[in-house]
Amino acid sequence: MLRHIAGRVLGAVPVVLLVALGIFALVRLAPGDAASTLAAEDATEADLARMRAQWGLDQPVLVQFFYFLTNLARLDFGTSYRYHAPVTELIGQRLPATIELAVIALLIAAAIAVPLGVATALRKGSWLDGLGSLVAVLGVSAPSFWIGILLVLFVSGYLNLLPSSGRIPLDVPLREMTGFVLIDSLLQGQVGVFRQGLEHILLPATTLAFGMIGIIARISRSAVIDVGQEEFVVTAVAKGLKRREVVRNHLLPNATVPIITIIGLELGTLISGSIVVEVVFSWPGLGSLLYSAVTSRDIPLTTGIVISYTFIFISLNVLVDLVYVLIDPRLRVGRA
Amino acid sequence: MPAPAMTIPSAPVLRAERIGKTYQGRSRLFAQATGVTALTDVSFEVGPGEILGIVGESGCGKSTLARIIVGLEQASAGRLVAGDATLVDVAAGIFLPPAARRIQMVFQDPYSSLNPRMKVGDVVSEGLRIAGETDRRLLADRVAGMLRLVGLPAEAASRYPFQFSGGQRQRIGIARALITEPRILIADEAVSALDVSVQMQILNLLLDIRDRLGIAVLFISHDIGVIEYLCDKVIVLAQGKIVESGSADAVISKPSHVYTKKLIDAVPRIQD
Amino acid sequence: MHDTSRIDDAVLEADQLSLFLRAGRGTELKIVDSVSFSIARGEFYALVGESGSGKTVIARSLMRLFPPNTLRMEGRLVVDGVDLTTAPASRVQRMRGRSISMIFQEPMTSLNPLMTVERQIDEAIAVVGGMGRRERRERVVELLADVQFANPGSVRSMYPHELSGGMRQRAMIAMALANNPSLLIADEPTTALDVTIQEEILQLLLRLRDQHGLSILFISHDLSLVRRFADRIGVLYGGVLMETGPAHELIDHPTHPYSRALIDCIPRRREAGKRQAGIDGLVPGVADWFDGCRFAPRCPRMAEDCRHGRIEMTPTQPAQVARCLHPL
Amino acid sequence: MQAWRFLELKFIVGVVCLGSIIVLALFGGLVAGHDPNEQNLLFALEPPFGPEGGYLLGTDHLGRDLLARMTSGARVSLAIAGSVVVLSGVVGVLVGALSGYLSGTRDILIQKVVETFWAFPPILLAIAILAFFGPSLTNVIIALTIQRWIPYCRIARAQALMLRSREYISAAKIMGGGTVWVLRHHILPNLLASAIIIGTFTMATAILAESSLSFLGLGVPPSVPTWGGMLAEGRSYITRAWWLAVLPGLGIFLTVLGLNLLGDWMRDQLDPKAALNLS
Repeated sequence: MLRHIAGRVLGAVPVVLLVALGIFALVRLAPGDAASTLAAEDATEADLARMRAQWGLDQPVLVQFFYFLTNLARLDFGTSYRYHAPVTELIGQRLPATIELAVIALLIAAAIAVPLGVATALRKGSWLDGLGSLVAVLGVSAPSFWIGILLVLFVSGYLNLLPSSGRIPLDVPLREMTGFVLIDSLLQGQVGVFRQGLEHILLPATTLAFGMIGIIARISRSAVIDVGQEEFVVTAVAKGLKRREVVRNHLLPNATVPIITIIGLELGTLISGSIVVEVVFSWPGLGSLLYSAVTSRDIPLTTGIVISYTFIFISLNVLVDLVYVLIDPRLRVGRA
Repeated sequence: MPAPAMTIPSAPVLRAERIGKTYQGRSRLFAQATGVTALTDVSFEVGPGEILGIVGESGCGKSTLARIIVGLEQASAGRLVAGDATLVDVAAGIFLPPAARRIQMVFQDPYSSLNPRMKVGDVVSEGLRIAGETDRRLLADRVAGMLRLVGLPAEAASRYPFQFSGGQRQRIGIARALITEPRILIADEAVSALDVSVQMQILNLLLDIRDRLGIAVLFISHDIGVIEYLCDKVIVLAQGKIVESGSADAVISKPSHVYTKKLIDAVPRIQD
Repeated sequence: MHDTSRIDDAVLEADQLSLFLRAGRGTELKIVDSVSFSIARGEFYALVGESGSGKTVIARSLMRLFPPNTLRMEGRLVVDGVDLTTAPASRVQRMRGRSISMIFQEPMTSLNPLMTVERQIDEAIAVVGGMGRRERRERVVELLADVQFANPGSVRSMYPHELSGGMRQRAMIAMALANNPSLLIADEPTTALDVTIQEEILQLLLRLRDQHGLSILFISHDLSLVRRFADRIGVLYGGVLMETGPAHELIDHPTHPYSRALIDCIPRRREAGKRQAGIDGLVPGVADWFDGCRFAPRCPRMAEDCRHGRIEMTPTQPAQVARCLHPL
Repeated sequence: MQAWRFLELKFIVGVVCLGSIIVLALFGGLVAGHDPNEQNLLFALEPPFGPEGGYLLGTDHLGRDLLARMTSGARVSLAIAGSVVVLSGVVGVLVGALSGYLSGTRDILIQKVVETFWAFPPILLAIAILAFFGPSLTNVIIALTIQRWIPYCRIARAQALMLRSREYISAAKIMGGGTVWVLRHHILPNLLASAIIIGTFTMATAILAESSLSFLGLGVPPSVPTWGGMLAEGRSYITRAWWLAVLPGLGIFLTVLGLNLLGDWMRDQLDPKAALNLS
């Protein structure tokens, strides 16, 4: 089991290096001199010279890549031109908001989609099944930013039920501890702020969850159906188990692996979806920071954010793989 | 009528000399690479028109042996000589490409052995087409001839494999193997997936073909009854080694090796 | 009906049993046609047939292992005094694992890969209830020892992938025996195994039969195998029971031309230059049944009257019955 | 019975959705009668079917004809997504088939590359490429293709891996068939069906991604109207002019829905197991 975990973690190392190489190549290959690309539009000659020295652009490519890697290892992505602050610091400030949004969205999506998928699989061919596949196909077909805009228009605009932007009202004082509004407010016993935080996160998280529900529900459904056709389910029925016991002890545990897989895959959708959703709802996270970095051609900040997102994504994928080990004894016990 | 080859001693069509196969284990992070030995010192001879049975339980190496003989896998030791041609000589680094060996194979699974998207005519003619034959008339003629040989109507050529039963599909597989005029036919569990009534038809077809073409057959099976019916000679494989060999009658009626005895005793046969 | 081999002490009794599978769009296919046979307490009965003969459908219908509303039964199928053709679903549910249990062809896929052997057997024991955790634990070990695991204590905590094919099948048998069923259905339980392991499993089944008075319904395609191990045999062809009788008598002196032809197909030692005859033609498909004897088109004894009407089971030997107008 | 109807329903609705967008792309410009970039501030924020100016679908905040802009959006989306599907399909299927069939070390190397491309969250790599290289039609197509060949590649590889142990491929090898022969005659024909199905779903995700990029201002240059760009521009006016929020989104939604339904339908048709599940 340890060997499996170690293998999986070490297996990610070449990918991390290749990804770093890819980003490095991207920055290098961008049109124009790398320094002028990296610099903001209003950078002076002195800025450019400082840039060249900082990134070692007068050195051979391999040396430059080495610098790039060491900077990366020290989590040093340079200084943002728009915010005149270290990129790492900016990312650190924004990361909790994004994580908070993603976690709530994933919880909403999984809480709706997995039961829906399982229920439709167990009642295959019923009206519930039809409704489920309708919800699934509608969910994956609507672009999240459109759903977001429509929700803003109806829920915030016409009905005036929930706020349409930000994490909490600007005038609410909340001492930052973890950076997570929902956790900080509870830690400080501010139930009102917690409620406001919840109200603010509800629309963006729902928007973000919307597209995932369809896919997770569909995969959960087919996972349960596939397991249902396995011979050991017939064995379980033949043993005299009740339908409920067969579902609980045999169907669901075996369907967990594909369901975890799809949720793992959906983490990517979650990250990329969050970029657009954050922009729509002015959510002060990494996504809206990326948006402003891109629109102001702030290359160090853009690079830093892209790297952060990618490494978070890679780590999450490794984590999902490790969950398999907990579920499946075939991975846990040595023999193949 | 017994096959003439059985009485006239002649040079073997195929001679295997001390064939060995070791699989290189993949070295892992925390484990030493260890090899797995699949075959050790396998030697035998097949004369023209002879049917040699290769018997053993799953994992004994009989399929690996077949794959080495046709060239799908490389032996790690030994020599393989067909007539005056050296097919494989590991020591000398000779590995003749499969097509040049003139050995063809009939497979176990009548379903996965035919490409479902190809018409039967194209399936049967594939060997000639790979060799570069493009003349449609000639290909059609040869296919029709082969189909007739295996007892299928010529119209079969324009239909798809799924339109045939398991036994008929095995006939198509035999036609495909024979169209390139091989000197040896290898049948790897070729009747194991068939119902008994169909199995006998295919066994008799193999006997007919042997009698008519004088081709040598290597027949791989776990079924002693089938071996006893079909084969002239037999070798018994256990854990990659030949534990017993000889004429089929002698080996099966008076097995001398413990393993052979156990194997034969375990197989219920109708006449005992 | 005229089943002379009918026994008073029958654990299973099928009388004119027909099985229909619903194929959707309101159509159904008759898979099994008026089959009658019975199995006595402690008897090893083998149903033999080629693919498409309906043998597996009969085995599975005993437990109604079909999706709801896909199987329809006609006639009578009585196990332990309960007629399964009319019994409500809840009654059948209560018979599974208690009166009847079952083992399958693929021991790998028949066990849940995520559960230890102990948990899977324990689950089967718990179906009946009334035993404490400790008691059930002891029972698991007892069952594993019963199927000849040398070291039940360690096998208990293993997962299916850690066992060999033969061991998995023995674990399946242990599970099937958990509640001392009267009938064990074995659906080609040795087909996926090597011959030496096959021998082992069959010897085990015979021993359990003798020890527990277990009745066994053994589904197989292998006549030579069942001749060696079964007490009585039923030969199925195209969903019809062609002949049934004591194993040795039936195989050494078959009275139905199909049984004869099937036995003649089994390859054996061949005199030089001679051939055994196969059966020409193909097994008829389920979708195109026809009147008269199903085997008639391939039968060497076929006469005009074989092509029409119903042919009933008639005694052909003291203990044998065959569905044939011109028996051997 | 019901399953059958549901299947046909998927097909019909899919064709209607996608067909209406194709009609819009082909003939929308003829009906509109205005240039998509022609501004007329007098008629700004005109509602659809409004009485003035003859704007069938209304106008935006600069008085530009929404129908003409929708037409342009449809053309851009379909053209980009179409190119992405074909490009990524060809690359993905060939690389995947080769990787799976060859297996061994070469397969492991190819899979490392695949894993690397896949290690980027979707869209993010596209955003990075467009941020560094600037938005243009070619760059958008490249940015969208760079990850989209991977699903084809994965499926093609998995199927090739499964197929390579098929006995008919062994037979071809024994008869002297080389890699090219086996790929052409035995592997690629068997991959075609799934490639078409993946292609349909890929086109759907490509359209979603393209519109997201346009929404973020990273799509084709702003002089070319796109659905995503229209939504971004109209965002500030939605409470006064709902059609600015609804129409472009509806365009994206109908296209993607149509593609997803057709993809589903095709999958059910070709996959006997899935079809069996329904009935």
